[in-house]
Amino acid sequence: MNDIESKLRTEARNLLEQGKVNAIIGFAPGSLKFTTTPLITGDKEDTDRLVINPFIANNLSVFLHEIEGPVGIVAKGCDARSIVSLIQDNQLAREDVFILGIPCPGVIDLRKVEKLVGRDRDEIDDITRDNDRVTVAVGGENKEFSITEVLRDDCLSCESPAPKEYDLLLGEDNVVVGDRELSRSHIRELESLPPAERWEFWKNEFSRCIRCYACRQVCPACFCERCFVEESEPQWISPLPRWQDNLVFQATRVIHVAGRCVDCGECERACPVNIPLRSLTGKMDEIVEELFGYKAGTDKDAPPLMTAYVPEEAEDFIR
Amino acid sequence: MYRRKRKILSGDNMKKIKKKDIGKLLSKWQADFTVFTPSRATGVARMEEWDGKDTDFLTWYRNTVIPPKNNILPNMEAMFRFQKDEAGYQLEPVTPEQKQIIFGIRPCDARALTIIDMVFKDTYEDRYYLTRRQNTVLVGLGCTNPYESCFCTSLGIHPAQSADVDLMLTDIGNELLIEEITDKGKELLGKSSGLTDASSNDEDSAKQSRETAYQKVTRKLDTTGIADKLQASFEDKDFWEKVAAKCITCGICTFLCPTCYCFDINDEISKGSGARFRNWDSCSFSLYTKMPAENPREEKWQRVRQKVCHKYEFYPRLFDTIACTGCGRCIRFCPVNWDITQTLESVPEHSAV
Amino acid sequence: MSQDAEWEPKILGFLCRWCSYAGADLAGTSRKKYPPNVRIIKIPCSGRVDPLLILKALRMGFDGVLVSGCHPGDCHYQTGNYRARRRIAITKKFLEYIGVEPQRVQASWVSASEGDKWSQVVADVTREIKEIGPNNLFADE
Amino acid sequence: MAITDISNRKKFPANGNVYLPNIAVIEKIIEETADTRTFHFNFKDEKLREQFTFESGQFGEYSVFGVGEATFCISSSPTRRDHLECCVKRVGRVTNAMHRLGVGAEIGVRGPYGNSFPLDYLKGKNLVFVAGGIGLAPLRSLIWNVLDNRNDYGNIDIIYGARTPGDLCFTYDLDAWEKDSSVKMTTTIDREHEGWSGRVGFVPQVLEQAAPSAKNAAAIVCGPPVMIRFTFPVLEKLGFTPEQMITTLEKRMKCGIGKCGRCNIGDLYVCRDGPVFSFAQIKDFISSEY
Repeated sequence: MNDIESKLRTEARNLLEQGKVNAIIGFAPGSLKFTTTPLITGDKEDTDRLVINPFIANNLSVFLHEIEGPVGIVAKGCDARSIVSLIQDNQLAREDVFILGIPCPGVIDLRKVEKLVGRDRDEIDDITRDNDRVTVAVGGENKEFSITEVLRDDCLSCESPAPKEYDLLLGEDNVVVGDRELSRSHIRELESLPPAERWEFWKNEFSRCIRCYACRQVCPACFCERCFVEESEPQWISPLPRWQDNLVFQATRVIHVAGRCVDCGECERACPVNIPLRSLTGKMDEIVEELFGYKAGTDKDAPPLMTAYVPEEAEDFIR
Repeated sequence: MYRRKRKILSGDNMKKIKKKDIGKLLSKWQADFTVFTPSRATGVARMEEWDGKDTDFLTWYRNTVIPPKNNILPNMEAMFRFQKDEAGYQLEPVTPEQKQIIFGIRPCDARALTIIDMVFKDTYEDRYYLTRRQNTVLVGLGCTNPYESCFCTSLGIHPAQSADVDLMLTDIGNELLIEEITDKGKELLGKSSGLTDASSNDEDSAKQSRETAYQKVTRKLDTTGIADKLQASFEDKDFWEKVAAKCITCGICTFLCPTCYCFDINDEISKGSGARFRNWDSCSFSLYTKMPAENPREEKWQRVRQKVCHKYEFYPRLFDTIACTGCGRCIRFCPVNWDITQTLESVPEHSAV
Repeated sequence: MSQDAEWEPKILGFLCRWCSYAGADLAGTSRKKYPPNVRIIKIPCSGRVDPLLILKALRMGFDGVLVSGCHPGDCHYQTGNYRARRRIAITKKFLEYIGVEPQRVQASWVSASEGDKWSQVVADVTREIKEIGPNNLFADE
Repeated sequence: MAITDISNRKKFPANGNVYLPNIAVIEKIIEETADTRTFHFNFKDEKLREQFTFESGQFGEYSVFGVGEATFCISSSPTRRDHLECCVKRVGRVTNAMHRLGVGAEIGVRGPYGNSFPLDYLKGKNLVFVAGGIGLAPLRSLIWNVLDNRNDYGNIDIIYGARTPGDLCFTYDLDAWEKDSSVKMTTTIDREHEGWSGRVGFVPQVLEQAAPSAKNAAAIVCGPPVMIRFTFPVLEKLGFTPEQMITTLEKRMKCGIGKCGRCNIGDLYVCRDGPVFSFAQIKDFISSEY
């Protein structure tokens, strides 16, 4: 058990004991190798199961709207940005959430590891991290990788791994282990293609979408009570999983979460059919930053991107 | 617990084939059938039409992400087409005529089809499903390397043996041992080439291979009395709320489940002609049961309860079998690691109703 | 193909009822000549245009979408067109990124008195979309 | 009485493909309330018109081609074979589309599906019909069925209510039953309403006041879920056993034949095992999923 973990358990227990929160949302050990699972509990005994490790993947803020506050929540940098964004959108009151900030060293992308070692995650014996080196033990062999090879892309481009908004920061504000360019390399690669090929690429990707809506369900920014895909009068898109409608669904979703998407990368991780969704959301984040200098989840007092304006904003595209 | 009687096969009609000859065999079958094999060509592992070359799956394939139910109950299928003319609406049913082979189906997924056969045969026969099913030959391939999430043995399924397929293959190193399971399989074997007779040594190594696979399934679930336990806990809202707390109600577990068969029916139309389709639906979605004024399963704990109870309580009561084969997909692909075995193990003991 | 020469784009216009719709009306009553390619849907404000409407129109096979509202500062609801501006800006950029020709998503400010401008906008937009050709984005081969 | 016995269930008589609807033509449309219409229709195929049989309580799947299918009970009585009827409240995509159709329009009809009211059990008994709003539609089929065989049954009590006078459906039937001396008809509306001189009060209360005897009787109940929930306790108070209380349930359905999965209450499928249930069968589920 690491320092942060033991501190977290003590603090979480105290919060529950002192009645400061109704529930704690954190991570517990998962039932599979290298996984954690969200722990949502009001029972102080459960706090002994809280963990912090390189596999705390979920953006836990997605659960906030389900629990009556105040709630204590374990938050990595991205989770905290989501919380800020939810506050901006009036989905959450600041006083209803007690942020237990985790200076996040980055989450390991198991798909990348699988690819690097050519084995499935359950065939890997161990993954250990020592600063910038990661050792993967597989088939009686130790393979060494640099951290940038195995971190999730969203972690690589994360500018605030330690939450900026918190009630308690468990640990030191840490150094950014990032490689923004690397994390956006797929976007650059797509941009270098002619438009028709880009469209063809996404058409292929969305041909295998099964409309499980995991991307939407894991997304804290997708907080609409009723999503447009579920409207029936009028029916905006067909419920049939055709690539056309799958693509319209996702494109619309990405536009709808513009300025709310904090690049936590959960949509891509959740996708069971490996659609590189972060290459859509990541691009939208860039657009928003480029056009409006806006970074989602960085200022809880700022108005949400889409409700604000500057009269002199660029409008060269308007006749 | 539901079990099919296994046909006892005498050793002398066992055949085998060299792995390197599989391509030739599949090509031969392609003359009469559309052949589906495990494939990652589309970016996700599923049963795809064989490209005529690639037999790499023999090395990488453990199981598909999209279950082979997709080849019998596709995630979207046209049921009939309609057109309007002066005489009114004309309907033209779509009949699935393609004769197909699913090569490499795992015993868990083959059992899943046996299980959902029951609902599609029940009371009213579902022509679409049953025709596809009749037109399909299942060539099973025993597991050698089950996943950590697999728990088939707890559901009475052997990872490398199956009575739910037509032909069963067992990996014996450089070769695959072939067992005839049904007449359909026998017929297909008659159309095959490159087979040689298996020796008793081959059978021994097959036995060994099966045994090893069986031992590798380490996740266990005790299903004794589970239906009664679930029934007694049906109204235990606290329990279900706790179990459901981390569920994000996406459709992964149900869509990727080989025994989840629920569907929706939708029309498409353009310029007076169109078609009626059915597509997968999921009890995880709140819209699934929504009625204008009410929704019996509005809350997510009710939907999680439905999913669990349907598989482990209702289906056994209706058809005498648990509607789960322990394939582990719902655990493996769940974004929040919601684990059905943990849920079932934590069902509280209530006094029987 | 000879058909190409005859092909005329179908463009869906979302026009704010206070300015652009009135502007288009004026263009009509003052008998301006301009291409008939824009089918108009009257909306309360350009701020009403959810990007979903733009995508839906393209999905339905429209060759282009034109959103038109009041000039900045003139919005009947004070800020609706400013919000529309942000939305259209990101939608346009994003759709371009995934491979939609930027010409298919168009926007204009046309006031109630700008009948001339409306006819010019329609002529320009129609010409630009004609140049890129029909919307086959969602076609199945 | 095994209401859910499916062994003798009538199957859809057409073409072997249960999902393929038969074309029917709308012959008449009656405006019941502001949002509810009754459609009279007949199958286009003459032979099918003659072959088609159903029983009170069964339902059909109705198509508006290009829009989809929706589930409605057959609200006419099998004793009146001139045409079939269904009563449609405008609540969603398909029902809106139905309301846009005129006389002469073609719809698709699959069915009949589901079980029916247990006539054998009801015969010789005093019957208490309790209905609210559009819930009268399925009961109406049974009421006319019973009235057309009047000598087979004992006393008949009908208690019917709606929110306002404008929400009362089948007013032409209500008038007919009012005039029928062999029927004790009570119509009520929820609250006082201008121009309404009749009974005021919620259906369960009116039922309690009317206090029909449970002796050799059966109660058949249909209405909005909230009405049904409050009606059963009243019936219990009046001495009705759970077996004597019969209702027909409404759930979201797609296939109508027990496959698509959504209409279950526990291991009972409303489409396949119902929609007619005795309270004895569903009382365990009534609090949570019904």
